[in-house]
Amino acid sequence: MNKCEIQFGKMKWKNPLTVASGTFGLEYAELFDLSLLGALTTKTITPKPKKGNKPQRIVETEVGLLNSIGLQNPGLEEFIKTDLQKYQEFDTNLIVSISASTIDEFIKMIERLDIQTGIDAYEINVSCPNVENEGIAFGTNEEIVFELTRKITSVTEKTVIIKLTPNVTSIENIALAAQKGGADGLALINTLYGMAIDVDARKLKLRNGIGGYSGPGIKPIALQNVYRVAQVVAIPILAMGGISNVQDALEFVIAGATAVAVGTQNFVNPFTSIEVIRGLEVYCHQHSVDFNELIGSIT
Amino acid sequence: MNKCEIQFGKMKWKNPLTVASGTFGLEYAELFDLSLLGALTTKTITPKPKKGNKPQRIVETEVGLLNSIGLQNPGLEEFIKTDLQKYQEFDTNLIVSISASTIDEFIKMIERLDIQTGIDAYEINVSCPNVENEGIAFGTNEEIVFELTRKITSVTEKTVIIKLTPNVTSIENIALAAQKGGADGLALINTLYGMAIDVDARKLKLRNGIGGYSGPGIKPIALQNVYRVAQVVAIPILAMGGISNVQDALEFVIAGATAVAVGTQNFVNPFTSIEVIRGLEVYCHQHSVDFNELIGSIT
Amino acid sequence: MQLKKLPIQNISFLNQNYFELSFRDEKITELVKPGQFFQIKNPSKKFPLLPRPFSISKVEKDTFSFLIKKIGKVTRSLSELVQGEIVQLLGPLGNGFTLVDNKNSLLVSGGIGYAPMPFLEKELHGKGNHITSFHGGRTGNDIFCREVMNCTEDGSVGLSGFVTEHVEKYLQDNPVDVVYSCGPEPMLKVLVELCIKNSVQVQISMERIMACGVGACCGCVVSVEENNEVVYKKVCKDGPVFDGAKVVWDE
Amino acid sequence: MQLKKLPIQNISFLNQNYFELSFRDEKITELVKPGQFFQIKNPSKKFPLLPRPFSISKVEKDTFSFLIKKIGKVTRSLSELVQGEIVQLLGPLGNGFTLVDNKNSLLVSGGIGYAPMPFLEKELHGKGNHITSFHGGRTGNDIFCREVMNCTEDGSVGLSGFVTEHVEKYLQDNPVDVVYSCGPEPMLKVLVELCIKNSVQVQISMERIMACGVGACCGCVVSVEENNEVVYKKVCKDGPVFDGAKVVWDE
Ligand SMILES: Cc1cc2nc3c(=O)[nH]c(=O)nc-3n(C[C@H](O)[C@H](O)[C@H](O)COP(=O)(O)OP(=O)(O)OC[C@H]3O[C@@H](n4cnc5c(N)ncnc54)[C@H](O)[C@@H]3O)c2cc1C
Ligand SMILES: Cc1cc2nc3c(=O)[nH]c(=O)nc-3n(C[C@H](O)[C@H](O)[C@H](O)COP(=O)(O)OP(=O)(O)OC[C@H]3O[C@@H](n4cnc5c(N)ncnc54)[C@H](O)[C@@H]3O)c2cc1C
Ligand SMILES: Cc1cc2nc3c(=O)[nH]c(=O)nc-3n(C[C@H](O)[C@H](O)[C@H](O)COP(=O)(O)O)c2cc1C
Ligand SMILES: Cc1cc2nc3c(=O)[nH]c(=O)nc-3n(C[C@H](O)[C@H](O)[C@H](O)COP(=O)(O)O)c2cc1C
Ligand code: FES
Ligand code: FES
Repeated sequence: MNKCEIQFGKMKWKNPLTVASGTFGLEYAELFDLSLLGALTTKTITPKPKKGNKPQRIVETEVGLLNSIGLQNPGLEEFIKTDLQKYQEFDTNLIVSISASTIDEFIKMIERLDIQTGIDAYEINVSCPNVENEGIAFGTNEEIVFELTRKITSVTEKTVIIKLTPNVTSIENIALAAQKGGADGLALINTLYGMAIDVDARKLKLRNGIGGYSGPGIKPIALQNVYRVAQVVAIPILAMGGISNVQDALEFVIAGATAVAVGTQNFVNPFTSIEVIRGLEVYCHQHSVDFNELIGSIT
Repeated sequence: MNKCEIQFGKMKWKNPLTVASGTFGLEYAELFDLSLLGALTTKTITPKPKKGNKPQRIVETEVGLLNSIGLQNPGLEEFIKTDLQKYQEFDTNLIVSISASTIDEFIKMIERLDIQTGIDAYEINVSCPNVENEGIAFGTNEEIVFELTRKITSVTEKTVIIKLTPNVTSIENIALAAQKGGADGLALINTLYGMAIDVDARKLKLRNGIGGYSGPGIKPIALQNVYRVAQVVAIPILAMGGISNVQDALEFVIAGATAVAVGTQNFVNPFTSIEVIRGLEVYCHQHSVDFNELIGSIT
Repeated sequence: MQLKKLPIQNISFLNQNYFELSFRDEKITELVKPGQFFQIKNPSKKFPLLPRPFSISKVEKDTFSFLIKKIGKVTRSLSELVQGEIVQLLGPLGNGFTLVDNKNSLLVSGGIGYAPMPFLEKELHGKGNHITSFHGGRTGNDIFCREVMNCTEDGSVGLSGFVTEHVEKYLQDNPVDVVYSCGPEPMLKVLVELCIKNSVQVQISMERIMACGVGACCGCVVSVEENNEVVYKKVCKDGPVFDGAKVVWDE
Repeated sequence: MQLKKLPIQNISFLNQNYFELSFRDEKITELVKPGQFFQIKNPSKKFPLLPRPFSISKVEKDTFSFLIKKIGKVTRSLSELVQGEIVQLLGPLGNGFTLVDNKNSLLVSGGIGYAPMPFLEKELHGKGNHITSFHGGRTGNDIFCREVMNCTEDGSVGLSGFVTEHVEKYLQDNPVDVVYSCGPEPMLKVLVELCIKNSVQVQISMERIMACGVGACCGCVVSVEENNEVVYKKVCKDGPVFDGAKVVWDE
């Protein structure tokens, strides 16, 4: 059986599957061996601990999920002390997702993380829709993305992945700015802005009003973003957005993604990523195609 | 029973329902009296006839629809000669949707239409994702939207509605530009960019690759756009995007829409708009609220 | 055209792949013409969103029925319905076949393209035509009726080989004024060529993915020659039946 | 925690609003503690996407069951399942109640908050506690068991009025070491105040909309006092059972 190994930036992955930041945790190690994944991606870590947004933080819509978690996390130091130790136990790549308010803070985080062991890549979250004055401002501005990427890649040898927001006029321009800044890869898409209203109470369902929309409803949009970006960049793409099964994953790969991440679907069935790995192997076998030939094979 | 009359720009509507441009036609007059609607909206007309895009033009996705019709239409003169006559038979407002490649062409169209009878408003489609170098370029640029709106509103006395694309970084800025240009109202949203792939054939499902995504999957995104725009503009909003029933319509009204349009759902059940009218009346009655108080009543 | 919610009068299975759905409605049976279709939706399932087009297969008094092949989500979900369940029907839609009087008519169908044939045959019969029917299937599972000239690719039932091979011979030896056909596009293409060669008029029923089904969305176009120009025609409204000689096949 | 796909062993209806779902699995019945819950999903329906949390209501040998109230899409769709159909269960999840030994325990539930009580009662009993149970409902339809002190708001069954009114009297007259409770938040709030006034320890099971159910998404937080600070705790992982005195109620 075809093994679907890939190269992603400076990393070798045993298979092209990871989990989307913020949708997966070490808790799932009780269910299966996390080493089975091509990579693990942490939830986004910030320099200082973050309480996150006030509840209600989660709303299910007809065909997807809205969240406004607000990057609740224990902060960099606590992450290094506790979770990072545990992540190191797994025999796979570790992608640490980080976010900060200034370029300087980003660099400081990278410097602090770079002296730890067991980290293979950074995913730079410049696209979280749920944090004011942080992240999203970066992700919508080409010059800042270029500048940030350039500075980060000049201080670390590790794989640097820039995670993009779809909430922009031209995702190609942002992608090109990241590539120009030296990014080793791109992750897309983060959530779309979305909202839901309780019509009887005439209230916003999320406390924050607007949240991040994920799940099956965003898949055609995510696919289109991946396809468009793949047409213009030469660096690998880690694709996500509504992937629920192997068919979805294949669409993204054929559109140009080197690797894929399962997000919201982890909440529905935590084994999805494992099932997708197996499904990709079967597809490659049945279609007598090498996984790497499949990438961007759209005609 | 509460009658839900509204004022939209210079128009009085007997109820806040219309149909989304391109998703409805005179064919449906066989099913019910089109005068029951608050307004009728034509499919987008261009100066010259347009053949439209090559098929495949339509793909159903898991929770929505992708189209790349490419504004197929008979052109302005043929529209005036045939369809306009027929539209005039109905005792309701008529919104003529138009698109063109240059500001000049837009103005010429308005001048030509302005001497016809039976037209109550123009919907300026600066947001069709399926036509190259037309429409979408306008809709993503504040200055052009301002300029276009200013020129159009200076040549006509009729209600001018600018239809916005959600495929931008800041829809508020475009909305404000239209308002500053003198627009009487805004229509949002047009479709999102979307895509689907046949994984067995490894082919784009739409001949054009990328199409416009509509239907239930885009509702949370549309609602969020309407809410954000309603926070910053003073002119009325005609909302659309995934409206399938009265609950959906209510979300948009409570978020700030004065009127709503049913689009893709017409294909599923052509009576939807009529059912929504009735549903809004029932809601207002049961909640002892005047429809106009409901608009933007979110807390 | 009307939008109706009708209870299923009967659902019966021809074999694993094909089933017949019938409904009762006098107004509709009065209106319909052979070759017309309905947009059918199971209103209890929101997704897939779109209704699907199906040709009227049989009309008897106030009862009309569809012959449906299970190929995907909607056809499978329709096949699981039971008598009495409510189905949404929009129609009749489309132009239908143009019926001739007192002529030699040849009916050619392939696979599920057989669906409109029984109704067409009945109406042509009523107009005094002399009718010959050919039907092609891959295997015996795709054969619906013993009274027509059946051909199977695997030779298991009736004549062996493609239906068009047998039609070719028939056209050489028999007088035919008009050919009516419905089936897969490759079959239609070959058939149209045969008819052109033999100078026989041919009406073909085309298939396209549809959204509205009524002519409103421009989603279902085919290229057709008109006044020496190639124009897009809507299968749902201008068709589904076209003059075969005028259809410009997609690249 | 485990992810299981189990056939429904039995589904039975208490009345129009409530039903019981039971499954058989030895490993699970060995693992579970009172107050823990499972994330349950009907895998044959894609939407609604998310599984829903339900408390373990009863455990008997290798059989465990849930008591479910029909209130929305998922609970309605679960109620339509039949014996033998497959359900996806993720669990056991959450901390569960902390069980005391040989004490005077008071169980207080409201509405569907009764669900975890039978299992809790059984286990407390096994630890030699003296147990008194109060349960409140709006009407007789919300009463599940005759052996507890039932209160209904409409007075149709048992004591009349809010359950907390009767608990208040009980606390005045009887020695209680610990209160265990599950029910609507307004009830919990009043009960916690009563317990604080009477210096009785109170463990309450909280409800929040959940996505992951395991602690991965941070979607289900409540405000809880910890070291004189108000922090967010996850209902799914740090709860659902919290020290009532520490919970900071939402504005
Ligand atoms: C005018 C017309 C008459 C037809 N009459 C019959 C009939 O009498 N009996 C019968 O069994 N079939 C008939 N068909 C075909 C039938 O519509 C398709 O088999 C059906 O839509 C498949 O739906 P599905 O969800 O089961 O398959 P899907 O899983 O959706 O798709 C399978 C294939 O069906 C076709 N298809 C999908 N969606 C549509 C759509 N909205 N409109 C048209 N085709 C689509 C596509 O080619 C697709 O590849 C007719 C089609 C047309 C256009
Ligand atoms: C720890 C815990 C244990 C529970 N135990 C039981 C039990 O034993 N029996 C029982 O009948 N109910 C129990 N519930 C409540 C049960 O989860 C909800 O009734 C159920 O989610 C409603 O789903 P629905 O689709 O039918 O309703 P919906 O139509 O989705 O919503 C109705 C209401 O249910 C709540 N709800 C919706 N989604 C979720 C979600 N993902 N997580 C939590 N709540 C949600 C919301 O308050 C919503 O307003 C428990 C909840 C929690 C958090
Ligand atoms: C509950 C939740 C929390 C998330 N947290 C983060 C996060 O911390 N950092 C990040 O980059 N993306 C975060 N995301 C976005 C996902 O990583 C992913 O980009 C998005 O959900 C689209 O994929 P999906 O549709 O498969 O979920 C979060 C998404 C959800 C649903
Ligand atoms: C088949 C189709 C054709 C459309 N054609 C037009 C058009 O000609 N002009 C226009 O402004 N919008 C057009 N739209 C966009 C709709 O008017 C509407 O903005 C969009 O579909 C979102 O609403 P919905 O989700 O309810 O369909 C079209 C949409 C569809 C699905
Ligand atoms: S399906 Fe809409 S025009 Fe034919
Ligand atoms: S539901 Fe995800 S952390 Fe509790």
